[in-house]
Amino acid sequence: MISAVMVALLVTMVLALLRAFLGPDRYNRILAINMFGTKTVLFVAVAGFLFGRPDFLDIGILYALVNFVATIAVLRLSHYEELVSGRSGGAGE
Amino acid sequence: MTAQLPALQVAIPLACAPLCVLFRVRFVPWLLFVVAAVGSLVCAALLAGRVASEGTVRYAMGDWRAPAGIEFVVSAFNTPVLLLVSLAATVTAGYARRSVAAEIEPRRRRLLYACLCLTLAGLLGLAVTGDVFNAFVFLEISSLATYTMIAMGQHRRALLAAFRYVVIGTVGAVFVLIGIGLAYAVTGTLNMADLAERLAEGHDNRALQAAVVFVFVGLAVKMAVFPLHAWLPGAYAEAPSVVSTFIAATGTKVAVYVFCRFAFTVFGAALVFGVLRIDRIGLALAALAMLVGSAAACFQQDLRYLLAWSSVAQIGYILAGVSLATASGVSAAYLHLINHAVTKAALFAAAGLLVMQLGSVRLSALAGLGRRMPWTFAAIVVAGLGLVGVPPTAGFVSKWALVTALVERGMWPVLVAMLASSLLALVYVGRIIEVVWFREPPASAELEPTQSPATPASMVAAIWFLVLLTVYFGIDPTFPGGLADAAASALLGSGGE
Amino acid sequence: MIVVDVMSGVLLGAGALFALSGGAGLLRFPDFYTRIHAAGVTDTAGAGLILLGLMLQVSSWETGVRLLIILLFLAMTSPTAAHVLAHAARRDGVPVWREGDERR
Amino acid sequence: MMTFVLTNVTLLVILIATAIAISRMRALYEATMLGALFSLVTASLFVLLDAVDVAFTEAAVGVGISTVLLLGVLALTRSREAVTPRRRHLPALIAVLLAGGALGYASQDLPAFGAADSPVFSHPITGTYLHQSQEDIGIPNTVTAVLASYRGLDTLGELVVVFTAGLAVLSLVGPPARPEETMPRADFHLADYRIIRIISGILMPFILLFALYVLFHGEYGPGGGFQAGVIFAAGFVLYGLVFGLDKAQRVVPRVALRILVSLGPLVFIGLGLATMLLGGQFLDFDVLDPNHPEEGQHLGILLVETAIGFTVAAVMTTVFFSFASRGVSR
Repeated sequence: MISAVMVALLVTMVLALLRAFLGPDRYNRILAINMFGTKTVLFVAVAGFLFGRPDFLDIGILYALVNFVATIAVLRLSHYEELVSGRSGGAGE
Repeated sequence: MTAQLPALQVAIPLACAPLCVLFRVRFVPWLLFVVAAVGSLVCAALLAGRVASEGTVRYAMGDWRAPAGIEFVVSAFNTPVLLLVSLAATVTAGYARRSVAAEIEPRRRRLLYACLCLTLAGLLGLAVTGDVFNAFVFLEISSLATYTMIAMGQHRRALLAAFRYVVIGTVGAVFVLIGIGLAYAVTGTLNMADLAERLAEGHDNRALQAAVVFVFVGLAVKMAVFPLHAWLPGAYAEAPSVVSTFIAATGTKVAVYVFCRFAFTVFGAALVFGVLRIDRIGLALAALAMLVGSAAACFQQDLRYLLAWSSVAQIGYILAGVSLATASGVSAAYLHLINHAVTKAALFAAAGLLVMQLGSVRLSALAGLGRRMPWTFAAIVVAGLGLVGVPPTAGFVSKWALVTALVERGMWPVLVAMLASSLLALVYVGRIIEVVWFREPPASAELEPTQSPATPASMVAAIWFLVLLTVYFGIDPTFPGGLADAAASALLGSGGE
Repeated sequence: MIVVDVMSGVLLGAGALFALSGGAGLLRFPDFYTRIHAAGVTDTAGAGLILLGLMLQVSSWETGVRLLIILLFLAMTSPTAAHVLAHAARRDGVPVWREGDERR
Repeated sequence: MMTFVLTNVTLLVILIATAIAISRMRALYEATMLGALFSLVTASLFVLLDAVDVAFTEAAVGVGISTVLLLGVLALTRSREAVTPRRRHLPALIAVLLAGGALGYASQDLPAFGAADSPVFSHPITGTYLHQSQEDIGIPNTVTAVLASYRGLDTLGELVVVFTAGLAVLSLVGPPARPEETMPRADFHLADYRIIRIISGILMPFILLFALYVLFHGEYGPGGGFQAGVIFAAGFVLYGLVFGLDKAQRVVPRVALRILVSLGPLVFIGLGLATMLLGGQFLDFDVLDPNHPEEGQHLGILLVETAIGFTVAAVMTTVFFSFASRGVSR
């Protein structure tokens, strides 16, 4: 069962990645990357179980934390930049 | 306490750096740099004495025996480098007080002194360490501090030069790291002596060959060998005068030493020069560097850019000596390394003094100033003749040694390039002399004598100390010559260490 | 013990399904707001179920505590991030999709 | 085994796809975010390689602090990459191909992945690190033993590198502005959002607690000074982002930062000099407790990790505050 969960997580990661590549705007990317991050947390937790290394879970905690800080930082700082250069949001590729 | 000297050599300047940042009193950071420089000079001198009497000195960091821990090795091949770097730092320290006060805004001064201490510590550590990864760490420290100092230059161009150096230098450092990683994968050790033992055979291992190439390409960036020299002119010319004086004397020179150390005592001459034929590439690049560097120097309009391009050529001379891989060649390279460091430091220091008094060292701005500032320009002329290699300057001695070494191996094309480059050097030094002594000062830009600030005695003393050292080494080359010969035989003689 | 294993298996399976549906929704939904719905709701549920499923199988309390911390962490940060994201997008004027609009 | 291979291959494909996407992207915010994603995947690969400490560092540094700092830089500059002239592509391409070719050439003779008879495994120091360290130093996490004691000098060097980087930012961007110099921005105040303010308030103590745990648990599990310092900094950065720079500076005053930045290297070097005065070699922690060398090692490692943690946290926070106050003051 745990292997199945792992596969499901990997597939979800790929799906999120596709959204991150496709965009089309900044918010979609942030959303996709945030989701990718949560999936990585789960992935590490599951991997720790699958390979019998529970100390991986410390890394899981760290990911969860850092992912949140990074998301807030993107939101906050990307907004600054918009003010400086005066462009409207969501400049995609 | 003498047993602790190798560690103190690096620990003193390293400890001074954070202290510089901590203290806000005006002269304390400078004083700390003086302490760092003089302290390391004392350590270097004592170590040189010990090496001369007892042979190689080893120091186990943390008391962990060599392959497990990091060891410092002081031997005949690195005492000249230690002496050179700490001497350059000491002279720079004397020069720095007035120069920094004139060029750097107060807020940044203690940061500059901290970076000087860090660069000093990094270069000394690079010279003294016996561990390849530790060498990388010290390379990073010195490079990072150097980038920072260059960015403190007076013009905005300094930022661009520093940025350029950061990008190129980081790629070089990464190459060194990749090479070290590959060598580790092949041997399982990072200790230089242990590596040499394990690399004595198996020269057809492709990972090992790639390791050699990566390390040397990375070091070539740090040495500013010809096609990878693009960072050097801007970095030397735009940096604050103290910084260009110090790094022109030490930066590339220590990189050359590390190159020798890797080539002869880690990978082994048999692999580097026998199997991979790095010597041919080295000689070809050296010849190109001599020609391109000197030719480019002839076309520069700014004294400091001229000097920087001449450094590119001089690195060519040193590389040629190393690439010969003979005792006389390596000895000549070491000798030229020492002599050129002293000469170029004197020139950059003099240029810094001019910048301080005139605001610019464009050749057009220097026209006809020879009679107004006879001492400064006399120093430039004597040191400039040292660059050309006119007797009785030190440049002549080392170039002669190099010529002898080249003739020994019959490397005529390189010899021709070297002579051509020396002629070009005569052209660019002649150009300075012509502008300064024989051209009329432009009427419009005439400075009133009262306008230029008084000449600080400490700076002049530092410049003339270096100039006189150049002349002294030219007349009596026994001291640097002895060091260079001992270094060459230590590198080539006892294979492993 | 079998009961616990079965429960854990069910929780893990459900969590995997939630995660997958969240991924599919993120890719297939027509605009940003619907996607944030897919991601936010299924993400939290998927993570929670998977972590609960794992927690039923733990052998030592240390592992259990760590899983609990991760669970609490995600339960707090994930909705917050989604909320702030939606709010910022709204302020920035990212348009809302209506029936019949083009997909974005 | 099947799952293991499948997982690795999938992650590798994701990694390559991300790298290509980053290199093709001109919008730099998006590129930075994908860079964070790249780090996440790399860290996951490190986890699968069982290099837990490396994964920890990669996650803390690559995903957390470097993303935040890059974003801070982008807020000060333009966020769209200029078009590189075509003539510059060719030399770059040649250089990349040469380097890649050399690596490919080298990989033919590298020992097989995980081979038990590879030089790294058969070299005696690997045995020393893995077994002898339990007697010499006696801490379960060998990585920490190597990092803080066997190769303590390298760690000192790396700490000095971090310190130098801090100096570089201070000299280029200037110190963080004083609280009274910053003007609060009227617009996007996250602090106005009750939810994020409360959540961040709840999280802050846990983040700092977790950082302390990582700092002092480094002898037993993954972690140590560098990672803990970065987590501390992430906490302060989060605080600054949500509550504004002025409030954050009240929590971590400029003076404290300035002292902490230099304190780490000083303590580390001072420790080395102290061991010399006690009659040992530089950084020989045995002499700290002559009767129980193992205890001395523990003490030394703890001091070293703490020194690292404080300085890394101070440098990262200073760097971020400097960037941020460039955007706010003026």
